[in-house]
Amino acid sequence: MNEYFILASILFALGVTGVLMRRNLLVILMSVEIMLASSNLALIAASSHVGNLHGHIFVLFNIAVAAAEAAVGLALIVIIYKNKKTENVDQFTSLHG
Amino acid sequence: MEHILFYVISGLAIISALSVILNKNPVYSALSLVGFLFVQAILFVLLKAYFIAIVQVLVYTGAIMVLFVYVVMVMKLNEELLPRIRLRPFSLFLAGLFASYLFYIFSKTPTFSHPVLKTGDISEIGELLFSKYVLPFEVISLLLLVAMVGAVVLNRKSKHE
Amino acid sequence: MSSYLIYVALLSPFLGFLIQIFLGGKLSKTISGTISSLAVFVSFLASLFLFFEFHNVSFSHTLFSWFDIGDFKADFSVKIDQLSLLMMLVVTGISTLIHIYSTGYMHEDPLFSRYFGYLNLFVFMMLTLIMADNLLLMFVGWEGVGLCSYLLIGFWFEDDFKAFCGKKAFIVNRIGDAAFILGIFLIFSLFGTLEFESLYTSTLNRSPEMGFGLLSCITLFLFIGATGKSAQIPLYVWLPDAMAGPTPVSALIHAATMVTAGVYMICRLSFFYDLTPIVQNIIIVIGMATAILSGLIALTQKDIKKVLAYSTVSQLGYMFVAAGLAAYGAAMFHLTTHAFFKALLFLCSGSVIHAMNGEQDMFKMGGLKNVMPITYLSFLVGALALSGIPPLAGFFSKDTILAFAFAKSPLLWGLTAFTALLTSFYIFRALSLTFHGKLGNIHAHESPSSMTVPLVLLSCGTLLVGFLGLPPMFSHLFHVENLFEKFLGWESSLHLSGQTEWFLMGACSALVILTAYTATKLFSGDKAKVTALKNKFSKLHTLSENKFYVDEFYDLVFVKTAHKKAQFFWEKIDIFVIDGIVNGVGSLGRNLSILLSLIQTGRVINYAFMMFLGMILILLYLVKL
Amino acid sequence: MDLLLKHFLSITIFLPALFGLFLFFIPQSKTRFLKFVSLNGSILTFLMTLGILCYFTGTAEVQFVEKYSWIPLFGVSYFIGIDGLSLYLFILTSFLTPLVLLYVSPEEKKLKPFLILILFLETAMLGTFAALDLILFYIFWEAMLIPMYFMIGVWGGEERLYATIKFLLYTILGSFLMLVALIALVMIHHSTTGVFTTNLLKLYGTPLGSLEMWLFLGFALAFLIKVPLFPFHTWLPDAHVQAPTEGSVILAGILLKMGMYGLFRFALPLFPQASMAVTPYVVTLALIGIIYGAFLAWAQKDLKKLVAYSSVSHLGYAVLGLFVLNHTGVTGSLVQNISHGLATGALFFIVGMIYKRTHTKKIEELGGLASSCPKLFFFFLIATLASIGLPLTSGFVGEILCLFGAFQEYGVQGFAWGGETLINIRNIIFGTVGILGVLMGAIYMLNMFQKVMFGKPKFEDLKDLEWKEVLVLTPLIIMIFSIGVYPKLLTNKMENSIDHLVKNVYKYSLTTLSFPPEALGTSGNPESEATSKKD
Repeated sequence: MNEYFILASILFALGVTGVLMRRNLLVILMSVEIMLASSNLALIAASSHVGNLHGHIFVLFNIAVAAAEAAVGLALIVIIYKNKKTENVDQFTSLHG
Repeated sequence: MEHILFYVISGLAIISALSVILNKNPVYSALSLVGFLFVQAILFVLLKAYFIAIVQVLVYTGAIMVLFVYVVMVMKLNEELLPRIRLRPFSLFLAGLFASYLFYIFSKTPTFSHPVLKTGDISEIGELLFSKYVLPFEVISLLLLVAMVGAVVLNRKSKHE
Repeated sequence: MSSYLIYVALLSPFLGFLIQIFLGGKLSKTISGTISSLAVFVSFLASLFLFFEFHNVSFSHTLFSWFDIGDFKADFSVKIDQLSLLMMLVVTGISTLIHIYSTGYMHEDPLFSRYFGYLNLFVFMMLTLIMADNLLLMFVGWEGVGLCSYLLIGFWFEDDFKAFCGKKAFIVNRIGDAAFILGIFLIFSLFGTLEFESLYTSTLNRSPEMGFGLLSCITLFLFIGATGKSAQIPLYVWLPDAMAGPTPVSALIHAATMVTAGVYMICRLSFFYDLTPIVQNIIIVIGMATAILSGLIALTQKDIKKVLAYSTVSQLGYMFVAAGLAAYGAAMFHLTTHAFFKALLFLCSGSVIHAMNGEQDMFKMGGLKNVMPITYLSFLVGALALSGIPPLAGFFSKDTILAFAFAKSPLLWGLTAFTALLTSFYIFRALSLTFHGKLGNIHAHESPSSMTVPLVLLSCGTLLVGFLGLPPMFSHLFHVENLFEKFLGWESSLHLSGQTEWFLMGACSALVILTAYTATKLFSGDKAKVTALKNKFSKLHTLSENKFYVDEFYDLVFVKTAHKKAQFFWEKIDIFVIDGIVNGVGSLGRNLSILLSLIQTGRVINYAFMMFLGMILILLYLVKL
Repeated sequence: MDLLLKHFLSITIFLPALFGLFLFFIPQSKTRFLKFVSLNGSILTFLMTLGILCYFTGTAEVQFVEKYSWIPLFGVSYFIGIDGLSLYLFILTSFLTPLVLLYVSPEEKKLKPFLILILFLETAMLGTFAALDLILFYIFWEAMLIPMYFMIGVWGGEERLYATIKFLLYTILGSFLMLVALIALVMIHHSTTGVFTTNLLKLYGTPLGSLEMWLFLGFALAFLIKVPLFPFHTWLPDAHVQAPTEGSVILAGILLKMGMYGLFRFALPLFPQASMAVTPYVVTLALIGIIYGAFLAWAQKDLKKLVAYSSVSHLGYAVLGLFVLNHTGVTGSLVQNISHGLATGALFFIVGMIYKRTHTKKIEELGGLASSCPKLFFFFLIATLASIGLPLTSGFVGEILCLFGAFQEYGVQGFAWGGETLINIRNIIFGTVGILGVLMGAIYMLNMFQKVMFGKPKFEDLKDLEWKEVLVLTPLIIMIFSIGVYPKLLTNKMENSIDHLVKNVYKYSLTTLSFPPEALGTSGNPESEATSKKD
């Protein structure tokens, strides 16, 4: 069953790559969703391995968190876009020390 | 049979994930994400997690993705596309590090001698959810509420504008 | 009964002070002045009763317990003995007259009641000083009179210079006070008590100190305190400036009472001074130097009050010489007579100044003899007494001191006699310049009776008080006892043959009279002669006129240097070093944070990168491969 | 009623805060009512402290004790009580606060929060003086900072930000060191006895070995910064100059006393050996501080700064008196504390009043105030004289006792000098330096007084003090004279506690002791007290 874990790792790494490489905020958020989803996969796989349903429960929670995250994240993106007229993350430097 | 199915499906998953991160146009990215999530649902089915698979399709693909596409539309990004990718050697290296590290960890994880594929029975899940996990369940529902309110408040037109 | 009298004597001036301060504004000037004068007069009467009741006993009376902390005890208690009774009589008696005089002198002043309040407070403090049973309480009075002199000298505070003089007096006094309290500390650590009686008993079986030991240290510190209060070298500089105050104040504080505190203190602690011959010699030297120096300065002063001020310093020098010679009786006697005639002289000068509408320069006066006969005669009596012309008060007291000086060494006698000549010269110079010569174009008039009556009374006192303390040969001659010394209980330890003494006295008196005559002649008549004389000794004259530049020297050496130090401490050490370190620590943190903030590029991707890096590290730690 | 008596001290401490809470519900616009309520609250507190004074018996025991377990795991308890060391500082706090509140002008900007802050500050200060549990003390101690921080930071002068941060950083640096030392102390106590406790009385006499010096330094630094001792004093002038008058009065009048109180209560009795060992150094610093503060005060051009530096000088005496560690010196130190609170409080009030009339604090720009303001003149004069330690004012009592203590401590044994009598050179140094400070005091204060009050009037139509301002100053002046004329007013009830403190410090410093010791306060044996007092 290790294949599932390897797949989850690959998908997670792809998500990381997306977060780090893309400039579009929306795509970054999507990459985050990929990472979350890949962790879901790993959880289900592990749960099936062990033979109980706790992993399923976690996945359910995870999906709920993802939904919440998407809602708030998208709302923030809309605001940022409204204010800055761009969604290129390289142009958001107001946190510069 | 199952093995072949798994490899095909996982190949599809990787391709769709790659398509998400490589597509120039966010709309295509979003659509690829839909595909990715569908493929993942199939993987869940392979793991006999039927309920989760359905939830995945309903919540993720149905609700979240619609939100994404909707936002993309609102922002009218189609005209001016941002440069797709800036090569960041460090980022690639980091992602590779992550992947190899996770491989390593999983390779060290002891495989179970008698893997029992347990069916994700909906009644059992329900029982667990409302007995042992009732508090997190309630907290999660609260979280969703807060997220909803937060999203609304964030995009509300303020009085001063 | 007797203890009530003590309270009355001590507290009635204080009561007067309270009335003046709290109700002064609401009372009319007449009532206000009367209350104050009455308060002091009551105190005088009480002292008189006490005198008749206790002139041959000595006791102390505790008013209330003051300090009682651990081993450290000092009560608020008064000592009644011959010495304090004498001083009480002198102080309250002369103060009463000066109060009465002031009602006339200060009549036009808007702060009339405040003035009398200060005067009463002064008398109260002086009485505290005199009646104190222990050194700490004495110190209360000691500082208290300093405070009052500060307030009274700077009474006309709208004039910057006068306010400055007040401050100067207080601060110079405080230097002496500081030494005084240091002496008290030493006494306490040596004897464990501050009461005069127990101090006296604990010194009984001590032999005089040969070297300069702890006891000498103590007496020297106390003496430095005395030089501050009694205006001796090196701390005399405040007294001439103190003439900035109203003239009755000069009379009260700087002639009759406060400045004598030092002499009184030495007499009170004579048992200490008897044990420290070195310090006694120091006292003689300083007293003598002060007497001569201030006598020289007084020769050329133009301001009538300045002349009297330096004369006071000079006379105080005499008293210290006497005290240093262990002739405490003589010192106290001179103190008493001096209180009378110096108060008289000051009040006369006040009367003159009053008549001249505030003019103090003697060279602008002249010929007031006929306009103000009472003042003139009183001044004459005072001048004669001061010069020591027989048979006035000054003659007897000064002569006693001269005799003691001769017994010590003929050189000392020579110096004291020389000072006597100086005295007679400058006082008759002042007399002539003020009262003789031609009347200028001024509308002078005799002062009101409230001022002249005290003058007359003081003149009578000056005439009579000398007979209280006749030197031995006179008392043999007239078969009258030396009441003064008998009263104080100090036996005269003088052993001079009658002939020597007669000779010395005669020589000195003759010289003094001659000098007085010369001075009168010189300054009454043609001013040209004076100018010629002045030109002849122009350098000396300038030196003397500028008071030997002592003030300037002090200012340069002590005040300016110290103030520069203060500036240096503030600007260099406090702001630069200490605050520099403090701010340096602050800015170090700030710079460090600026350095660290370079990592904060503000780009989300960088933050994400860091986050992932961190995650890997955490995983590495958690999994521990 | 029973409840009231049982919790008398607690009620006294928290009464001002209660009134502060009440103020929250009064609308901002009703300024007079706000003032009325806050003033009454603080006066009520004062009356209650007077009750404490009346029922306080002059023994060395801690009285009005209240003790409730709070965090049992670490032995932390709500433990308060009053003894002779804290009694008068406690009363001073409740005495000054009504005056401060009376002084507050109803036209003050943001009046309501200002009054609330003062009331809360009073609770914190009272609590600090009453706390007998280390953690409780620490909480009150830190709680004081917050109102003070806002008071300077919001109502302060132009450079208030710098001053506030400096004040806060200095103080917090000290308190954190103290916290570390405090925890270490509790841990060490735990390791020797197996009991977790933060009860001060039980911690007295804990054998600390080589760590004692470090712990002492941790505690002492916090307190000495607060005093402030040279060279930790530079926050004081800035804080004073920038603080509003009310803040300055509280700062000088009470907050600085906290430092001294901390030394009395914690640093010395907890670490007797260490405190004996550092005595020469601290005394040297105190002597430097006396002279240095006086010199600096002389160089100042700003009235408030001058008074602030004079505080450095005056509290140098208090530190000197405390660290000579004998009865006279320690008493002098306490009296000097209180006297400084009264005199400097009065001086700051007066500076505030002058500023209100002339809108300047620069000495150069002032002059001739005595002509138009006779009442101001008298009050200022008396406060100045108390500050320079004239006899019959409280300042004299404090300074003289501190110096006498210093003289007594080293006795007259020592090496020979000159003749047959022996003398210790240290006495001479103490005396000379101390006396020089007194002398300098006269110079800078009178210099300032002359420039401000005397000379030609530079201002026209100055109003003399109003009745309200007279009412603020009169109690201070009365107290200054009362203490000066009759010092036993203070010393009677503190005598036994001080005796106990001195004896304990000596006892523990000389012997390494067994556990548990008979510490200060409740565990002391009354009979042995009585016999040991007069020996």
